[in-house]
Amino acid sequence: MDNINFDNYMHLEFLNKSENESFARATVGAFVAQLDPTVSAITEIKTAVSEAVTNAVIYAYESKIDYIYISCGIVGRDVYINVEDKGIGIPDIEQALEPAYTTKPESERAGMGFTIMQSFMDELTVESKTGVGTIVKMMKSIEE
Amino acid sequence: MDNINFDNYMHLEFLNKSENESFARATVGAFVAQLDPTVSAITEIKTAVSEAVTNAVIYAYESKIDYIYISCGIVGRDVYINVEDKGIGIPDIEQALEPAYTTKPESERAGMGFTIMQSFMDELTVESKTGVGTIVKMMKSIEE
Amino acid sequence: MKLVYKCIGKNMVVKFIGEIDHHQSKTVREEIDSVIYNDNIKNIIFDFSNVDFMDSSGIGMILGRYKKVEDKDGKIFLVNVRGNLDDIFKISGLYSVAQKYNTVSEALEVV
Amino acid sequence: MKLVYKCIGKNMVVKFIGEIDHHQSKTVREEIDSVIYNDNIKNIIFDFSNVDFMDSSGIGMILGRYKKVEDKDGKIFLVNVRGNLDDIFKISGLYSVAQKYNTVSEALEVV
Ligand SMILES: Nc1ncnc2c1ncn2[C@@H]1O[C@H](COP(=O)(O)OP(=O)(O)O)[C@@H](O)[C@H]1O
Ligand SMILES: Nc1ncnc2c1ncn2[C@@H]1O[C@H](COP(=O)(O)OP(=O)(O)O)[C@@H](O)[C@H]1O
Repeated sequence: MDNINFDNYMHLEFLNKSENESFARATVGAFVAQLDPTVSAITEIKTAVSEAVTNAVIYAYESKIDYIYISCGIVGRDVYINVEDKGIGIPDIEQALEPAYTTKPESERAGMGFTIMQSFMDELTVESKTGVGTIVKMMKSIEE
Repeated sequence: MDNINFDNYMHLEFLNKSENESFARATVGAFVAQLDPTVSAITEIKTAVSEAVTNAVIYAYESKIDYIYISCGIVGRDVYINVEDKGIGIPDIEQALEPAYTTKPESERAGMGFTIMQSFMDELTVESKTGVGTIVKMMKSIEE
Repeated sequence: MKLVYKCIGKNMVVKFIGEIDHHQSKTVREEIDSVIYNDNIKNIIFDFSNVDFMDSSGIGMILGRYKKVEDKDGKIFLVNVRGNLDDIFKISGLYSVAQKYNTVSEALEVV
Repeated sequence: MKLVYKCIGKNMVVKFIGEIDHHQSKTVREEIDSVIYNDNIKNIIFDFSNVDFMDSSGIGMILGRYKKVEDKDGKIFLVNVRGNLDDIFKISGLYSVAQKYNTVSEALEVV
């Protein structure tokens, strides 16, 4: 994330442990709080971050311990959030974005992660390369 | 911070803006919460982090916009926290650690930052080099 | 996250306290499933009044329990569903297999 | 962080609501100082009952106000000081220039 034009910016790295899912969304929530958003807007952002981070925890590194990266930049009232891993990548992004598509139904995944990210954020882009990793880029404008 | 032996680990980078002081201590607080510490222990850690981060905001970069770095590792019930900047450094660390010593009395600094960090944490080490930067290393053991 | 439940005949009322995410849902589902099995539960009423946060892991968890009771014509009821949770249930189409009621007692009247 | 105050003669009662840190203390001290100046305040009672967090920036802020009223023999009172704040006040030696009372009314009795 090119941070040169942001009013404020933070970057977070943490291990891909499931107990860090709540930590990650709380951190983004605390950072975004400076815009004094509604509880509903904060909850939507935390939910979207939770979805992206949970995917990185579950899918990116299989059983390997490795890092997940979050960048968050604020410009005006726009919040840009990238959730990144250097894991196995997504072979077919279009298919992954489809509602109810999941590769882990046996772990009770609903396949709704990307659908929720798209509903709760204003913009979503997924960049991924097999064997290299995945970046989920999201943007949400916070109302005055 | 060598993270190879930690049970859990996170690293945070953010701009040296005073509005990030509350964000930084909240983030460390949220990370340490996984050990289920007492409210009092969490408050002591958040206070120590706030002192170190505030110093980096005020002293490290003068009026330049730049980054502050926090690393936090947990091993067993020990919490290791490093607060780092690549700023002007501290010429005389021993003097800086003295209670009531401050180079900015005109900004109503009380010179009690390091004293409070020392009181609230179990260990404190300061590494600093003029023109290179400062690392404040702290450790606190969380009671069961 | 904690889980409080009571069984009334073949009906189980499950109240979540805290955050429902991927990390938490693992233990939650094991706890519920052992009750479904041991008490031969048919209908489940999920009470969300004390849920501070939920993401799509909650959807998977609810659908998983639905599959456990589906064979015996069991039903899933969702009560005290507030704003953001209601959005997630709508987006994920959960209301096609589970019914929303305002309170636990309203749900217990129709089971 | 918000600040609520009332003046009773030459005494100012200042209640903080929220977190007192370096970022917040800048605006707080300007607000208090303008009241000290305009209402010719002598004694200040700081009420900490609604302070969620404070670090040493709070010490600097209190000492700064002490210096404003010191010349006219003014005093600083600290009320509703809970655990962690009490530790910070002790460590920093603040009680040598400011007095601790349990409540605002107790402090008002001695001013
Ligand atoms: N970070 C990632 N790395 C690798 N694969 C991923 C990643 N994120 C998502 N995927 C793939 O995309 C699919 C759809 O994701 P999603 O819509 O969030 O549903 P779910 O998380 O319930 O599986 C996943 O099942 C997985 O195969
Ligand atoms: N990160 C830093 N970079 C440069 N100088 C620092 C840094 N941290 C502390 N100092 C120096 O050490 C002194 C003492 O710090 P401290 O005990 O925290 O008191 P205070 O913050 O009130 O000045 C400061 O006044 C400053 O000169």
